[in-house]
Amino acid sequence: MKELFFELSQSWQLEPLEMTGAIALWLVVVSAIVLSFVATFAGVTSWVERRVAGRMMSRIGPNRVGPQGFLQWMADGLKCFLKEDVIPNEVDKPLFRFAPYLVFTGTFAAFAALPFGYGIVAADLNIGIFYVTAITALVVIGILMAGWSSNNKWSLLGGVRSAAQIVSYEIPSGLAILSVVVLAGTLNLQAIIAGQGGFPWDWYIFNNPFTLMAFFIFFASILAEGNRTPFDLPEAESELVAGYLTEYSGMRFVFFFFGEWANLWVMSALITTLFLGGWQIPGVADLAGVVAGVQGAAKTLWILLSVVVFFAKTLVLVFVVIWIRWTLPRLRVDQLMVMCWKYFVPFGFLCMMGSALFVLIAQSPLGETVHLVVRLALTGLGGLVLLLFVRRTILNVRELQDPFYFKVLE
Amino acid sequence: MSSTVFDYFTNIRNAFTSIFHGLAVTFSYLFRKPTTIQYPDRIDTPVQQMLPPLFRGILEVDVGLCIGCNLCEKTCPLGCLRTAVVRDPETNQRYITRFDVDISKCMVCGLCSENCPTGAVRHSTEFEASTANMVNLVIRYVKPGERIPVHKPVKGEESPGLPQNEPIARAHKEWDEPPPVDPDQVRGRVRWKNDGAPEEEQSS
Amino acid sequence: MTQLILEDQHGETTMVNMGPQHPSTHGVINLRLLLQGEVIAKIDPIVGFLHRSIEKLGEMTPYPGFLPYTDRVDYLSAMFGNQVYCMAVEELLGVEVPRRAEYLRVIACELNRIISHLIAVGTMAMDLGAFTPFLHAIRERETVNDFMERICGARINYSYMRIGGVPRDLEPGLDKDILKFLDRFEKFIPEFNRLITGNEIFVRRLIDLAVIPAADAISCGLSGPNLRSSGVDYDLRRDRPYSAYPEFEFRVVTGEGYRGQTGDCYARYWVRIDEMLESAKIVRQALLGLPEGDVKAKVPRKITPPKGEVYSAVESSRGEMGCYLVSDGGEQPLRVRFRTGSFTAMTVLPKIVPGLMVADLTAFFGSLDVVAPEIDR
Amino acid sequence: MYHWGEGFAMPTKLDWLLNTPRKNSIWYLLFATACCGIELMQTGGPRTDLDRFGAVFRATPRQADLLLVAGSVTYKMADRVRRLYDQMPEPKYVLAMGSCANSGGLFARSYSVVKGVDKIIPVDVYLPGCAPRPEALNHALLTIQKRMMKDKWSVRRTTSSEKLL
Repeated sequence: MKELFFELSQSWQLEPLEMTGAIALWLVVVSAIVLSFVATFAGVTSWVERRVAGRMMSRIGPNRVGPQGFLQWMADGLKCFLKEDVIPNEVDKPLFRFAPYLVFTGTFAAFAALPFGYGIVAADLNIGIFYVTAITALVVIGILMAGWSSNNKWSLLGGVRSAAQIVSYEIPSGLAILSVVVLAGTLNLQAIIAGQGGFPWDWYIFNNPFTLMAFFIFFASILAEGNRTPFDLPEAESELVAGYLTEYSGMRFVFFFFGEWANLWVMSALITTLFLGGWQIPGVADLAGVVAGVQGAAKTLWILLSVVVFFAKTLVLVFVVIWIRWTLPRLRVDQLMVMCWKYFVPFGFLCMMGSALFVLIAQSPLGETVHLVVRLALTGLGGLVLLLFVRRTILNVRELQDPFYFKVLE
Repeated sequence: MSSTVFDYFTNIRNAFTSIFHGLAVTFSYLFRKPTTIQYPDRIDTPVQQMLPPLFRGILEVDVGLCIGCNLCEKTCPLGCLRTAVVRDPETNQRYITRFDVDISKCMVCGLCSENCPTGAVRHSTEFEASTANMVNLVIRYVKPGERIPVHKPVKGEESPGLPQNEPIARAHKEWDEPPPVDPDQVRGRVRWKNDGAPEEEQSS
Repeated sequence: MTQLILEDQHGETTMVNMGPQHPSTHGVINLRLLLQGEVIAKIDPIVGFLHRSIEKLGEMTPYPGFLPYTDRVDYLSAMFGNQVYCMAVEELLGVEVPRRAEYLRVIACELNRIISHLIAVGTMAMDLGAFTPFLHAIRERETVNDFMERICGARINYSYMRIGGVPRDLEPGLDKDILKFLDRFEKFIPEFNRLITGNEIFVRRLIDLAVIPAADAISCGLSGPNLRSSGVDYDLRRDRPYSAYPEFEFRVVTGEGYRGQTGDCYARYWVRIDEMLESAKIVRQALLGLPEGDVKAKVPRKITPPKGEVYSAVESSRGEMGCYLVSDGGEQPLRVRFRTGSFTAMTVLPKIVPGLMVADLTAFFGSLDVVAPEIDR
Repeated sequence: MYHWGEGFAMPTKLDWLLNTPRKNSIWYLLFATACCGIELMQTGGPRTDLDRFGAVFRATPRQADLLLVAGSVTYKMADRVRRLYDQMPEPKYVLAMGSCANSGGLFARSYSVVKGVDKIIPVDVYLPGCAPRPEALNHALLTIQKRMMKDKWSVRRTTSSEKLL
């Protein structure tokens, strides 16, 4: 994308000053695209979340605004923009005003490095994963700011909890990322995806037992970093009224929510990239080669297909995160720390070293075969768990209610 | 949390199995019918007709059946019913001149309808009465100035009574309808006990 | 308040008002907390935000007219308020309640116990952050509410019982529907357990938390599920039999420390889950063995009990609910007084809570299952 | 107060545009004083799903549009209710749910209960019943929606103290 743009600008033979302007324009265009994507995605996800949550509670969820309530997010957003912007007297006003934007920026900037498909990435950084983890850490500053400046004890407790939680969980998530990086040998997100294949046994999640473990650790820690249940302590509704959001109303509150739902995408996209094969299409061993080999419409189609695959995987993960949120209770704050330091960090180290060991094993004479067996066995295990799950679900449906009823839209 | 190494690993196992079961339960609800009754518009029969006839909704009065015994007013612990009966000195016929029910006070306990000898006072299954004006919550079954002769039950004959589950005249009006000017009201609420003795003779 | 501020000399503690508007105080109760970080150093429960002077109103209202007020003493288990008041007046009057009426009362009460406990376990899950179990509990509750509507015509404030019995018989076909529901309910509880009770996070949040030893429970005057979960085997339905309870077989559930200690929050939770199943058993027995006969004894319309005083007590879903009545021979009681389980449960807070965290407090408060009007009346 | 002339189509369109999102996303404050609070919970529950109309509960008054006074308000509680109302951002609406909130209801003779919450805060919609069914609350929500649609953007809503004094 970027190369294309610069080729164009060179063909126009722009002056240096004009070139600067063109670059600025390029930045504006790209951020507008990403921003509109983020806004729409965040809104639609909020609708999806409410509908899914509704069905899990055997109710329906919003279905009055637009077809099936699809425009609910617009109503919510518009209403919040029209609300009075309350800034209480006693708050630290500059910080109070600034915090929502910081939270939003932290999540929003991460989108720059996310790979949406083969070659579809705003900035193909060679330290992509490092950049993403670093920039999302901005969120914690925003939340701490919000909690402190609100001049409300519940807010402060929420902010401090959030800081403790996010900073601690950076460690296991970093360790889990490292165990993948050891396998891929690079920090570039595109290259990490390129190191995997299209089929489940080619993904890094089933690469070896340690990456499987790392997957769970990463999933849990990134949930904690995104303040999602069971780790939504900073905004725990039943304990700290609304945590750091207690004093926020109207537009500023919406910005926090934008950030939260956009973060849902960042989380899921990262997991897809690192563990679930990213945009790799099943059956296509070398997408780069295929794309390089064709021209014109075929090339576009291949790239589009990769985007579709990536989106599909990410959306499944988004669903899983929503599903977990509406199932589990939340942890206590000390249990959260215990879980991090006593369970995740040791296992994270184990994962990193284990996958390093596995790289060595795979390079040994018999390694290729052993690796294949391990990968297939792990994939089989995953399939077995899925089968058991389906069985359990069917039993549940049969036990309490006789007819099997499936209608997504009500 | 845990004291031994065994506990440590048991915790991990328990966490996985219990979360597995929990997720299976919530997931299975995606394949079940929601229990929501889409109340105002997307249902086949109105909710009022789905309710059991016993349901204690808003009080309704068939003034034609009222024998003017004033028992309902006396039974009500709150005084949310207000009746007045006058006697025509010439014909000796008694007339009901006032039968008001303040449903903003009513606690739907069913004591009045139980004590009513003819079934003139009863609970309907109607419940839609939300309104913007407090005045609309006072239902006047006898219009001011109207005189309705009391009912004289015939022995051995059952009182006709209102048909079951028939919605009463809605107490609800449009929210912004201007309140009727009535000196009887203080801040939009009908004053009850302290408004001095009414001119009509009380039958008691 | 002044006292709390005096203690906070070094600025190491924070005073926080939890309530009266707080999602997990179960009504309007103000808990004034002194926090050291997240740990509670001191708790000062402030009640009276819902003091509606029910007892005073009782002295101003004729005997039958006071019945609707007894619903509002504990709105989650209104049947017990009705029953304890009716029992007191009946004892004053010396009226014998027909056996069928007693059975109907038991059915209504036990159904009420089920839905009250459903709210208790549901809100407890909600206090711990799980919202879905709460709505599943509400869904089952709606079914029972429908039955209540068919039994007495109301959903929460039933005003079902009358002095001398119940006003009407069961609607035909209702008993079959209730039995059908009980079958379903006995399958629902295992599902509910799979969803939340067995969840490791839920268990870890609750076990060994806020243990109330049996001695403390007795000295604080706890009763009902809160007392039984501390291991004290005491149930008015069995130990001081009233109504038709001696004719039914049921187990008095006591806390056994299912995974932690006896008397912890998890035990209190489990006692309620088990009690729901026991109540279902009682309802089933009562429906199957419903005797024939009248449902209301002959009682004069104007009730003027002779001079005297009486105390009656029932095992409500929140512990012993008692009604003390003094009559001076008039149409209105001279004194009405209610003894409720929630009020005594509040007295245990200052003893147990210091040292817990804020998140634990919501769990502990949820496990006590208090209801604001029962505290304040 | 300025009124647009007749035949000028813009205000109604604009009003519609501004009021439609408002009416379709009523966030109510999770605040239950007494018995009606249980029916409020049940209304949010599976049977009568308020979420269908975009109404969800918020725990903090700062994010709420609708104050549902569910149950009796005592004198001790009165200034808290008032404060909660003041903390809500405009435009805000109040629904008095149940007899106690309407007029004191069965506790009207009591020495400690406010005889109707409209003595403390301005009430937009009254809902009778003790306690009202969930469907009745749903109906009240629709009444509030109707009321919202009649708001004019050019006319400031009468706030709290103006209406009372």
